[in-house]
Amino acid sequence: MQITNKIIEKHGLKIDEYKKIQKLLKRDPNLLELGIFSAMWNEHCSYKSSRIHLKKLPTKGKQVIQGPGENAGVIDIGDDDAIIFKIESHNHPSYIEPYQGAATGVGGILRDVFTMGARPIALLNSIHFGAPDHPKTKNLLNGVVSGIGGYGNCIGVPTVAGETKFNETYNENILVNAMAVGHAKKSKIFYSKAKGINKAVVYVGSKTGRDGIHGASMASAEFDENSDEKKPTVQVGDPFTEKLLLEACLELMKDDSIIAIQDMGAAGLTSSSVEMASKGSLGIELELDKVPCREENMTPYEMMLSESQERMLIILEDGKEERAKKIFDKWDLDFVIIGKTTNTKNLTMKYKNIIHGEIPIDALATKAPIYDRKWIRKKPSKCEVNLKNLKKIKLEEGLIKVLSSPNHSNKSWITNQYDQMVMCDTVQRSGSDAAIIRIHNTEKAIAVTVDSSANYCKSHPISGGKQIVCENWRNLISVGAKPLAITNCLNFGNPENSEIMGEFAECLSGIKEACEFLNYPIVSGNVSFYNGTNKKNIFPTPVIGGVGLISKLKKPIGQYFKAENSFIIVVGKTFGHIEQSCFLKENFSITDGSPPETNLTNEKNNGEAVLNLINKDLVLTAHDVSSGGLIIGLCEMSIYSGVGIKINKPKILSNLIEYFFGEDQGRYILEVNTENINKVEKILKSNNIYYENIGKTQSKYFEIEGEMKSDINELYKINNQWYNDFNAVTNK
Amino acid sequence: MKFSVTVTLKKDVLDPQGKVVQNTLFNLGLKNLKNIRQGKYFEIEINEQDEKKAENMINEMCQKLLVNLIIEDYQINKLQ
Amino acid sequence: MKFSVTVTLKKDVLDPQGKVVQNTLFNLGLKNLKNIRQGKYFEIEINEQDEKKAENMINEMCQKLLVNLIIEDYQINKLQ
Amino acid sequence: MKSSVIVFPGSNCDRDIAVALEKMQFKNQMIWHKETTLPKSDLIVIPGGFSYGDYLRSGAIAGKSLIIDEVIKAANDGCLILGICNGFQILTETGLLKGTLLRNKNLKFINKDVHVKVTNNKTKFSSKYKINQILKLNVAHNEGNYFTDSFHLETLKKENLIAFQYCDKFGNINNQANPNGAIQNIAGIYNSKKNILGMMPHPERMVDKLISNTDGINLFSSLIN
Ligand SMILES: Nc1ncnc2c1ncn2[C@@H]1O[C@H](COP(=O)(O)OP(=O)(O)O)[C@@H](O)[C@H]1O
Ligand SMILES: [Mg+2]
Repeated sequence: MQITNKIIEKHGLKIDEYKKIQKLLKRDPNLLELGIFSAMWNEHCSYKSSRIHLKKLPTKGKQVIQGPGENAGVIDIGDDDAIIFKIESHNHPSYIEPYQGAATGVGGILRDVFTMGARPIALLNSIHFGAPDHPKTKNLLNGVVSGIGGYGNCIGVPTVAGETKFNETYNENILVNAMAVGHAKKSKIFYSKAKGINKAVVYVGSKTGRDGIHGASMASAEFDENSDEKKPTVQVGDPFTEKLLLEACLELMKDDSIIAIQDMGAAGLTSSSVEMASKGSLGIELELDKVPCREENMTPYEMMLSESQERMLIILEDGKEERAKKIFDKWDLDFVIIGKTTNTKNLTMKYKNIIHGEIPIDALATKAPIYDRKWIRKKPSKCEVNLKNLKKIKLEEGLIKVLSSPNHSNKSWITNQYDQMVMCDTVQRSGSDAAIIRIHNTEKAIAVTVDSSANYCKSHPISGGKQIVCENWRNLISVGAKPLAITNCLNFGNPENSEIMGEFAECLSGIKEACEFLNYPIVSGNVSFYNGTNKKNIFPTPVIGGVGLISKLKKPIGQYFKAENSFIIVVGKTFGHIEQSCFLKENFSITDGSPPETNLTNEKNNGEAVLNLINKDLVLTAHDVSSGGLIIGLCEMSIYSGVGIKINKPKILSNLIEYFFGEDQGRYILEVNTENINKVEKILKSNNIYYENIGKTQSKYFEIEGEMKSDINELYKINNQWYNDFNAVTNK
Repeated sequence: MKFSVTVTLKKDVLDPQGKVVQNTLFNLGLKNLKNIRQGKYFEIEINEQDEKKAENMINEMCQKLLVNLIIEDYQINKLQ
Repeated sequence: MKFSVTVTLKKDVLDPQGKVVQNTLFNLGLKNLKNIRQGKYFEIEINEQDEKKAENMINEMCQKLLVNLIIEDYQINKLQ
Repeated sequence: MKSSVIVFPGSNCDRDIAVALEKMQFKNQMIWHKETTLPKSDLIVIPGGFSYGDYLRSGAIAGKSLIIDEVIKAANDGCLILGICNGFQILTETGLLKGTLLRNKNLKFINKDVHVKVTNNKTKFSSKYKINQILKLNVAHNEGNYFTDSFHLETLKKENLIAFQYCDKFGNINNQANPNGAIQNIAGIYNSKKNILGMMPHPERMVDKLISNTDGINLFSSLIN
C-alpha cells in the first residue's frame, strides 16, 4: 500500500516526522510499521513535548526505590515494605463514553501497580467537569462516578479519596485522573527490563479485540467536529477478568519465574514489547498468529495496535512455562507464548512465518522525536477588587453562598457509591484531609490524597504549581502522616500553543521548587496534553497525588471537632489574600487576580510543628485551611461533628471578609483541650511558629462574635442540598 | 400501543457478561454453543393510537435514555 | 442456528430498574408513556441443524442458567 | 470451631472474613470453588464480592459451581451456613434461601454504615445479641433490595425468620432508614431450620475498633458457643 500524506496525517504524524521515519528505516515503512511508529511517537507514549521539562523534576531521595521510568514509582516505608503508586489520565475516553472511559482508566492504573508486584490497596481519583448547568455535565458526572465505582468495587480495591470540581473550562473536555496505590515486599518488586536472549515472551489475560485501536493517538489530539468518527475506539472494562489477572500475576510472582513484566496499556502489544526490549537493549520477535484474538480475521496491524484491556506481557525464565501456565489455567486466563527475545535489537513481527514488519527498537524508543517547544511567560493577572463592595456582604451570606456551591457541597453522594471498606484496612475513609490505609497485618499505615488548583495555576502557574504540592503535603500532615513522595498527572491544553507550553513549563518549575524544598520527590506520573476543543484549551490542571507514612497507627484524629469547650488554634499567619478566592468567585463571579503566594519556609516549619503536635497526642482534631479560607475550614470541622464554635473578633485584620475568606497558605486549624493548651502553645512558641488562639468550641451554634450565629444543622442542610437539586432540575 | 426494544452491543465491542455466560454454559455441558451475546430488553406501552407517531416516540426514548448509542445498537418491534 | 431469548421479570415482581427508567422518561417529557419494564436479551448461536433439538438445547440453557425461574419468565425465538 | 470460606473467582471479601474468623478463634480453611469435597466444618461462609463479576445476575453463576452441591448437602445435614452480601445472593440463587435480591431502588451502588435491628436473637448466629439491639454495620452492594412473594413474607414473619431489619439510629424501621428498598426493611433472613443466614451487611467489617466498630463480633461469638 502506498503511504500517502493523508494516511500519514490520519496516523497523527507530521510530514517531518514521517521523513525522520524514512531516515531511521532507510526505506519507506509499510502500513503496519507506520501504525507502530504512530503509536510510539505520539505525545501520550513518547512525551515528546514534555520530556525536557520533566527531566528537571526532583525524583530522588532516601525514600525512593524507583522513580519515574517504570510502570509506577516505588518508595520505601521501612521494614521490608514498599509502596508502589501512580496516577494516570483517561480524559478523552471518558468524555466519549463516561462509564467505560472512567472504568478502563481505573483498570489501567491498577495494572500499572500490580505489574510491579504490588497488591493494590487503595484507589483515588481527581475528576473535573464543566459547569453544572452545561447540558452534558450531569450525564458525564454520573457516568464517570459509576464507572470509577463499578471497576473498583468489583475488583475489590477500596476507593478512598479524591476530588470533584466544576468549572466551565472543562465543558468540552472533562478530566478523569485515577490513582492506584499498592503494597509490595521490597525484595519482591518486578520491573519491565528484559534480560537474556531466546526467553519466552508470554501473553496473558483477555483476548485481543478491535477495541481502542489508536487510543493513544486519540489522547494526543484535540477534539474536533470529526471526533465522532473515532467512536469505535471505545473500550469496555472487564473488572472481573482484571481481578483474575491480578490474582494470577501475584500468584506467579511468589517465585522467581518472571524476568520482566509489563502491562499492555496505551498502544497495547506495541508499547509493551518495545518498552521491555528497549530497557534491556534487546530485540523481540513476535509471532502474531499466536495472539489470542476475540474476533475473526484480525490483521497484524489490528493486533499490534489494539488497546483491549486486561492484558499483560511477561518474559519468563527458562523452564518455568509449565508451572506458570498452570496458574493462569486455574484462573481461566489465556497464557500463550507469542514470541521470544532476540539479540537483533529489532521489533520483528511475523505472521504465518512471514515477516510483516521489522523496526529497530531504538527508532521507536530512544530516537523518537523530542521537541523543545516554544513557550512564553504568563503575564500577571490584575484584579481590581473593590474592598468597599466586599464590606456590603454579610459574613453569613458569603458563607452560605460558598457552602451551597457545587464545588464546596458535600460529596457523599459520590463517595457512597464507592466501596471504601473492602479489604478492611481503611482506617480513615474519605471526608478527611487524607485517607488512611493500614498496611495489612502491621501497625503501619499510609495516608493518601490528591489535589489540584486549576484557578491558581491559570492565573499564576509558578505559584499555582508550588501551591498544589504544598496543599497536598499539608493534607497528609493534617492526618498525622509524614509526607514521603508524590505522583503527578499534568493535564494541559495544546502544547503547540506557546502560551499553553508556557503554563506547562511554569507550573513545573513551581512544582519542582516546592518538591525540592520539602524533600517530596516525584516518583511517577503522566502527562495529558491536547485537552481542549477547537482552540479552546482547559485551564492548566496539574494534579498531585501524595503518599505519607504513619509508623505507629492510632485511631485517626480526623477533621471533626470532638468536644465542647476546646481551644481553637490557627497555625500560620492570616494575611487575608482574597484574590482568586472562592469567596470572590461564588459571590461576585470575580475570577481574575493572582493566587496567594506560598512561603516554603513557613510551610515546612508549620507542617513539621503540627505533625509533631499530632504525634505527641496533643491535639484532638486537625484540618488544613485551603479553598474557602478559615471560615470554610471551621465550618467543615463543625457541621459534621455536631460540635459548634464561638470565634472571637479577630485582632489582626479589620476586614472580616479578608480575614475569614482569605486563602493564605500554610495554615492549619487545631482543636486542643484545656489540659494540653499550655504545652501546645509552648511548643509552637519555642519553634517560632506563628499561631492565633481564635476561640472555643461550644454546643450546636456556629458563632462569630458580634457577626453571626447559625444553627449548625441548618448549615449542614445547606451543604448537602446541591446534589439533590441538581438531579431534580436536570432530570426535566 | 405496545412495543419491544432490544438493545445489543455493537459488533467488536467487548461483551464481558456474554463471555462469562458462554464459559459457564459450556462448563455445564452445553458444548454445542457457538456464541452468545447479552443485551437489554424493554417492553414499552404508550398512550398513542397513531402507529407512526408511537414509533417516533419509542425511537426518541431509545435515543435519549435507553440506548448508549456509542456502544449499542437497538431495534424496535411492535408487539401484537 | 441462531435464537433469541428474552427474559422478563414476572408480573408481580418489583422492577426497580423499569421504574426508574419510567420516571426518568416521564421527566424528559415523554408523558404518553404508560408502562415500561426492563428485561434481558440474549442472542445465541449453536452448532445444531435440527430445529427441534436446537430449541430443546436453548430451553435447557434457560432453565439451567439464563433464567431465574422464581422471578423471571422467558421466551425463545428463532432468528432468520 | 472449624470454618470453611468458599472462594469464587471474583470473591473479594474472602480475606476479610477469614481475618475476622481467625480473630474469633475459628480454625479456618479457604476452599476454592473448583473443589469437589468440603472438609468437615461447623460453619461454611460464602463471602461477599463480585463472584463472576456479578454478570448475568449477581450470584447466579456461582450458584452453579461444583462446590455448591457440597454446600447444599452440608446445609441439609444441618451445618451452619452464612452468606454475606454476594454470599446472600448466591444462597438465594441456589434456593437455600427464598426470595431474591434486586437492584437497589436508586440503581446506584451503596457503601455506607447503616443501622440494623436484631429481629431474632434466638438462633445460633445471634444469641449473643439482645433482642431489638441496634447495630451499626457497613453495607456495600448494588443488589441488596430483598424481595419475596407475599406468601413467603408471611412465613418469614410467622416463623420468626427475619434476622435483621434496617432501622434508624433510634431503632425505627421506616422508609428513610431503608438504604435499598428491601421489602419490610429486611437486611437478613434465615431458612426454616435456622441453620442458614443470609445478610447484606458485612459483619466482618465490624470487628476492629481501629477500622470501624465491633458490632459484628457477637455474630461470630454467638457461633462459637
Ligand atoms: N508528569 C510526570 N512526572 C513524572 N514522571 C512521569 C510523568 N509523566 C510520565 N512519567 C513517567 O513516564 C513513564 C511512562 O509513563 P506512561 O507512558 O504513562 O506509562 P504507561 O505505559 O502506563 O502508559 C512512567 O514511568 C511515568 O511514571
Ligand atoms: Mg504501564
